[in-house]
Amino acid sequence: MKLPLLDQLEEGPWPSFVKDLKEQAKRRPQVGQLLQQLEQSYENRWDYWRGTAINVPGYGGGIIARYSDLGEKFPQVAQFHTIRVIESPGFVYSTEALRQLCDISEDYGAGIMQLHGMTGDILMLGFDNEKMMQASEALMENGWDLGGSGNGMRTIPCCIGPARCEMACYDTLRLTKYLTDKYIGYLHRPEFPYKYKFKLSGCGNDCANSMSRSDMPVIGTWRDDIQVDQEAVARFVEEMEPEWVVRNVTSRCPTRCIHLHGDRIEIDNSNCVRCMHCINVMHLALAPGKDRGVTMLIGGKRTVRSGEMISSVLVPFQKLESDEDYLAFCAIVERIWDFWGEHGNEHERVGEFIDRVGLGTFLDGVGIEPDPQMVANPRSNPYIKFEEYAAPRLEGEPQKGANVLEHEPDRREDYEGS
Amino acid sequence: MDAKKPLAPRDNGAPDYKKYLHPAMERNYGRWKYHRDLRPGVFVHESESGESLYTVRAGSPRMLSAPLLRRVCDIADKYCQGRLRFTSRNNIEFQPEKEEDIQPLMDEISRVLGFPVGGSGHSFHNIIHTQGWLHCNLPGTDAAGIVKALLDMFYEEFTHENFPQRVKVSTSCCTINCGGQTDIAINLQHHHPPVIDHGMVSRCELPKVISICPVLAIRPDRVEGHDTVEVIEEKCMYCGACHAQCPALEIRDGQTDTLSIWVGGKSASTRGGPSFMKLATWGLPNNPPRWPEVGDAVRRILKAYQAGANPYERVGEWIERVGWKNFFAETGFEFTKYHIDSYRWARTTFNTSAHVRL
Amino acid sequence: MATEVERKTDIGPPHYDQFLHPLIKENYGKWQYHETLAPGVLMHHGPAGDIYTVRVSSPRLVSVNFLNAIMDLADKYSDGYFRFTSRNNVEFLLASKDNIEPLKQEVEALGLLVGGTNNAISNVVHTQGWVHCHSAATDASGLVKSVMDELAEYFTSMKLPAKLRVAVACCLNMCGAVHASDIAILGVHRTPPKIDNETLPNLCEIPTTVASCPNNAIRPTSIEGKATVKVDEEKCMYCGNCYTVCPAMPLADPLNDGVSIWVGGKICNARTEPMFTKLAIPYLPNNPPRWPEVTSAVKKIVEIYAANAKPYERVGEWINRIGWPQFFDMAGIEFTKYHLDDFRHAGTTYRRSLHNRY
Amino acid sequence: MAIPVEQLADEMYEIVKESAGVKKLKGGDLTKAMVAKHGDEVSRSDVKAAIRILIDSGRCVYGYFGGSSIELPHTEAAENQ
Amino acid sequence: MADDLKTPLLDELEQGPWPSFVKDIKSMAGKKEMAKDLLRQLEKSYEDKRGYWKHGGLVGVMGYGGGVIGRYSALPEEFPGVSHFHTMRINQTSGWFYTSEALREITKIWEEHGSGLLNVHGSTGDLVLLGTRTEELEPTFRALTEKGWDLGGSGSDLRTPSCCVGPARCENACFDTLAVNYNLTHQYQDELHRPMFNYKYKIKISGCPNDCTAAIARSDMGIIGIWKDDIQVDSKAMADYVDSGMDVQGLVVENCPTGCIQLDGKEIRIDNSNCVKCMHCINVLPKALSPGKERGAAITLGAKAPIVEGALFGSVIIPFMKIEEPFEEVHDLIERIWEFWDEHGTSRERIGEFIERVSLAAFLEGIGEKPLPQMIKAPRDNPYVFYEEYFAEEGEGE
Repeated sequence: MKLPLLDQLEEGPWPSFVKDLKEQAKRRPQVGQLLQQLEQSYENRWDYWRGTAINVPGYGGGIIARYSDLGEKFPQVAQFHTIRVIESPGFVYSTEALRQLCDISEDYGAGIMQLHGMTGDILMLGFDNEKMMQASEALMENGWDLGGSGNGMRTIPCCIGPARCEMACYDTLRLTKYLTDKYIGYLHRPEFPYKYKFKLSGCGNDCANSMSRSDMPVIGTWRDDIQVDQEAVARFVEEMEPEWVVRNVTSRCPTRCIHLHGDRIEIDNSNCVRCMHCINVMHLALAPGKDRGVTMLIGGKRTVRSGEMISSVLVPFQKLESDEDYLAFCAIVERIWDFWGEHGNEHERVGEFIDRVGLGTFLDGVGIEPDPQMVANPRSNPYIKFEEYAAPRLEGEPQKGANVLEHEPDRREDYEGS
Repeated sequence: MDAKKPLAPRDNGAPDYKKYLHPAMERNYGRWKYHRDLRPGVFVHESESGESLYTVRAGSPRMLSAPLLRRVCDIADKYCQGRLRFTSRNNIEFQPEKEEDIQPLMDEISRVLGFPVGGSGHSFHNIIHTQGWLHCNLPGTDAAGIVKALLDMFYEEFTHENFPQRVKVSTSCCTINCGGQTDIAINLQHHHPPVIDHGMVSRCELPKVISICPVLAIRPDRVEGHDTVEVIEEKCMYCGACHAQCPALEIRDGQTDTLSIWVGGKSASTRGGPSFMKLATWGLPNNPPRWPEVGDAVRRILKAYQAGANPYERVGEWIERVGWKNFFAETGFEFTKYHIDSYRWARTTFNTSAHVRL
Repeated sequence: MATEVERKTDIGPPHYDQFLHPLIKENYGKWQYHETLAPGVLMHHGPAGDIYTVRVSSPRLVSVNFLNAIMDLADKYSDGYFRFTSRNNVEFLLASKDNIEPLKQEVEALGLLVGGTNNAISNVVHTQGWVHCHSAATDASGLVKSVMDELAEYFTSMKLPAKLRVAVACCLNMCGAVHASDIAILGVHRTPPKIDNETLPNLCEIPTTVASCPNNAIRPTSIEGKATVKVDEEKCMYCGNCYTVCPAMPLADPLNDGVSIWVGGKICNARTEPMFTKLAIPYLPNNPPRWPEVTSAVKKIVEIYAANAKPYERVGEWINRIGWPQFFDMAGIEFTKYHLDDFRHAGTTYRRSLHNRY
Repeated sequence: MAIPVEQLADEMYEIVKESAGVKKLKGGDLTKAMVAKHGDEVSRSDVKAAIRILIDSGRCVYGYFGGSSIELPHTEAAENQ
Repeated sequence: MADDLKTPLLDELEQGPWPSFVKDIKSMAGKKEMAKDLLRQLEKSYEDKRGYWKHGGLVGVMGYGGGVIGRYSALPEEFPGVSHFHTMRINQTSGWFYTSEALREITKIWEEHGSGLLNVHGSTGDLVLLGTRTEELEPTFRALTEKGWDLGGSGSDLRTPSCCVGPARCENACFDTLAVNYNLTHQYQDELHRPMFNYKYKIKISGCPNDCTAAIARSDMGIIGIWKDDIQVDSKAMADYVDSGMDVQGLVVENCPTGCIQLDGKEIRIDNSNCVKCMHCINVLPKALSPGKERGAAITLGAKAPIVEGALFGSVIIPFMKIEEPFEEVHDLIERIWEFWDEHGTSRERIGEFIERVSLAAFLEGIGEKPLPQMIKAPRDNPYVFYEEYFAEEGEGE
């Protein structure tokens, strides 16, 4: 096996996927052919994969099919599909579970995995049509499930949350499991205008990158005051010097609502925007408030078609503790899916849909009251379509004469009939 | 293995994470008080119960063979009660039981896996990346290879925390740009409209191909008696949306595709809100297997960032403060007309003030 | 039309040099600093001596009688030299400090106010309204008079946190400075144009009229064989552009026309970049001659601004600091869907961060 | 060879006459029409001079409904006699 | 007051501390039927809540296409005095300086030929003479030109340029705003009086970024003073401010948009490479700080009010240009802009909308300017770049 270009990637301190795959090629010959095809890509700067739809019966997603254009030359990778497996919330595993996945991956496929894919799934690479089915069966038998793809709800990734983070303002792992299980049908049987991604982060640090990469980010926040341990503040100020604290904590506050008075921190919580910076830097002394919940946002997406969008605020605060809270949360989600599902165009992400119909119309459609938290600022253009006055005109009077000046009332009747 | 019964949807849903939580995590779920960094890649979380949980973060290349993964499991069994966790940037997190285990664990990670420990705090974080030539059907460049080349170059920066703030990097192998908003992004850039294989177009649904184009540049056409499409070259902006819909519209071109570098993206609402990344430089050759030009460009950005940023400033926040004029001056990248936005909301990027650095 | 005098054209304005006070000519370009001695009284210090400015309100719409009175005072106290400001104030340019007080007394005897400097509400920039405009939804001079009667104390004092610029425009054309003022009062039409099918064919070119609509809401039609146009009410946003090109499509509707209030605009580059005004109150009744709803709304905004902003904070800067939710809360204004932008670049106004306040 | 300015004025007058009541022509429209007809033989300044002849002689007047135009003199609808 | 003039609603506006325009118009009502009928018609507007004016589209003075706004009453029989009520725009003097002698000439002419009512000044800057009849336009024009005054712009032409008080009475002026305003007005008399553009073109000139003429918001072309080198500091005056007990840290340092100022005892230190010339510190500490010595202007293009495509601020096209007699560099730039806009703009398209349509990059190429990072807030964030150059396959020629 000659791989002069790829061999160069075995050098260097960073772990080398080439080295790893070469080892694996000794056990699984298809991995050798995978490397040979990749070497050819490196030579020609050209890709040799074709994608198409292939599904497990009853499912509309979860399999990424790949056929090689060089199937004759490299028959072992002629079919080289990927299975998306729903990950464990928070990406936590036992070695026992992971070993099971390794076994299935090697028993049926190339024994290559990616932990994790962009959407959060576990990716298992290198199955042919037949083995793909068998592997799926083995996964499901052992309690694993396939992830989403296509125009459905996608697998939901979340941050580590309360499992190992003091900043988590709600149980991200629980919500991930709850939503995945509740809406598993929407995940497996795509019926939306386009994909719908949740990403869940426990606080504004947004470790799940939800703002720009999900249609519906759910981000932990709090309503009351930041918790301050003044003794810890004093220790921190003594250790770091007051000037350092002013330069790197208080003066970094986006709304300048935090002040250092001697060795005490004072916060004007009415102006705090939950940006997390002071808590991040002084996490020994500061912590999110106690009245915690989530902000639901909407509309983030990546570039394709209409350009980048970062999500915008939809529900500024929603409690997420009791079962009722969870149901209220889901009611909002379902109203969005109904409205977008009915009026969205094919291949139109929910953010693009909102841009097309207007946020005001969207709020009407999903039954949420406008709130100034939703905007960076109110409109600056004066072109407002006042409905209070348009409505009676449209419903009551005959439309054709409504905006015509009257000269002679009798003549107007003439063309009312035409 | 014979299928025992016909394959049917099971709707198993997500695995039960509770089974996989480290015992210390389970005991202290939602009761964490604070955390401390012990050294790059190693930190401890303190619980209200007084219990401590140590974490050792190791960089992985995302792509792992089953045997390698089993070796990962062996280590977790030995030190971490058989539990482990992954991060969204493809690091593996080991949770040793005792502080004394940290060093032997790190030694073993290095010896057995060859993985570095780091990628936390104010370091060069692991690069999230796409599939590239290894497994994607649309890419114009590789992903894993660029990542390997870059992280070799910035290995020191991964294992140390010497930047003013964390540096997150992503790569994307086509303009679909799967990589997300990061401090520095390396993306593929096409330079001309798609080339149409009229013989193959018939396999695609023409109305869908036409409607996918964001700038209405695709029109129905007839060639030699067959229904096909044509592309209006002046309107096309080489986004490749049609290529994903219909492979007969080939957007890729090994000769002309180049790489571009984008800076200043951020997802967190920390301090200033999230921001998009902006074009820094373009036209870098797609040069496997080591892409040295890309590495140089990233190095230039990081050098300027390291020298100019205040503590806690992300790349985008630093540029916001010193201004784009200084960014271009300090990196030496040329500012061209291609840096000026021409797409939706382009006007909102123009400088509508007399705030000018001269 | 035969006259002996040759008809002159294209002579341009007279040279400004002849209108400059001799002291100003000597100090031209050599000024060192200035001070505000009292509200409406400035001292500019130059090497050839100090010049004193007394700034006096005017209602902008004035008669020659008003000007004659001003000029008599100028002859008496400022050697016949004076100037106007872009906000329609009169400025007397005095060489002698001793003339300030007598001039102020005479000015006040005329019923005019001295002030409008520094942290004051300066004179209101406004349009013609019912006095002279064909497309007005409300009057301008009367609104200004009513509002400034309420706010006169802020003209004659300097007790605001920073300068405050008010502007009035009488329709959505937003003539004048309303789109970038601290507080703007804007006449609004809220119904589509009424089409005068009798005169339209004689007055207007149909294609020009159709093309004038930014939303493509106007379509050609014919009534009894006569070409005219019709308006798609759903699309019309009452901007009045069609009326500008076709007088047979008046928008005025006494029942529905009204007044809206906008806040937070800024032109000066000091500290923050220039900002557009944003919608505060979408509709208030059109209630001449005193517009009590408008004056009390404006006064309320001025008062909460005066009480809460920090020194040097303009209205827009203050709101940006405290956030729009708090502004609506403090001002007691209901936030409605009309506040959500749905025009060009609307998406850029959605709040795309976690920066919430509760 | 340059076209005499008077000739341009006459040609433009015909164009203004033809489009009366159909489309209001702007100075730029007339310039573009003359350039389309004569190519390099006319310059922008020639057209300007020709328009000035039309206006100063009273054969055409400036209108200003929705931006300025060059029209035949007529009584305007809004005028109160 | 005449008995036949009953204006109960307008009379309300004679009350209150602010000067009353109603009182002023009434003072003309005895002399002028026009003023009297103006009040009557206005009273009716106040009753009915609607205006009664018709827009004229044709009246003007011979040979000019701008400077007169035609206005007719919609109720000429009821209010014959304002049956015609045209406006004349008079080109104001640079910086709005007058002597009473010169202004008396105008008021005299206007009392003779018009209503005797004026706006000093209109939004564009002109001295606005309000209300006269068609037949009075030409005699008024002759009388005005006889005294050296000329009409301003209106319609699709160069609008009357206006400027701030500049070096005549301001220590912050970075160039001679009055001189360049006067020069441009005279240089482009033809463009001002004979509309040949796609739409209006407004020039406003401010001596520093305080922008007292609102150039950034209200002019198609803004010329705004700026400097290139360091802010000048008078350390003695600085120390005086600190000694006076002024909160320099809170009022000045913390308001700097880029945080480039630091107070060190009584000394102020400025990182001038990060200064964006916002003027705040100079405004607050006028005795201690002043603009640098290497002065000129930044040129912005494209501001407009919302009609039709939404409001735009001007954006920076030339970050720095020396503004010096005989202003040839300014002329050259203006003419390059006009030529490109003339050629490719569409009817009723302002320059800002034009730039947005063709893209800033194409516009810069069209007028022959190089892209600079000072022109933008940030480079593009979308990857849809229309690259013009790419590598061709070898052997296929260029």
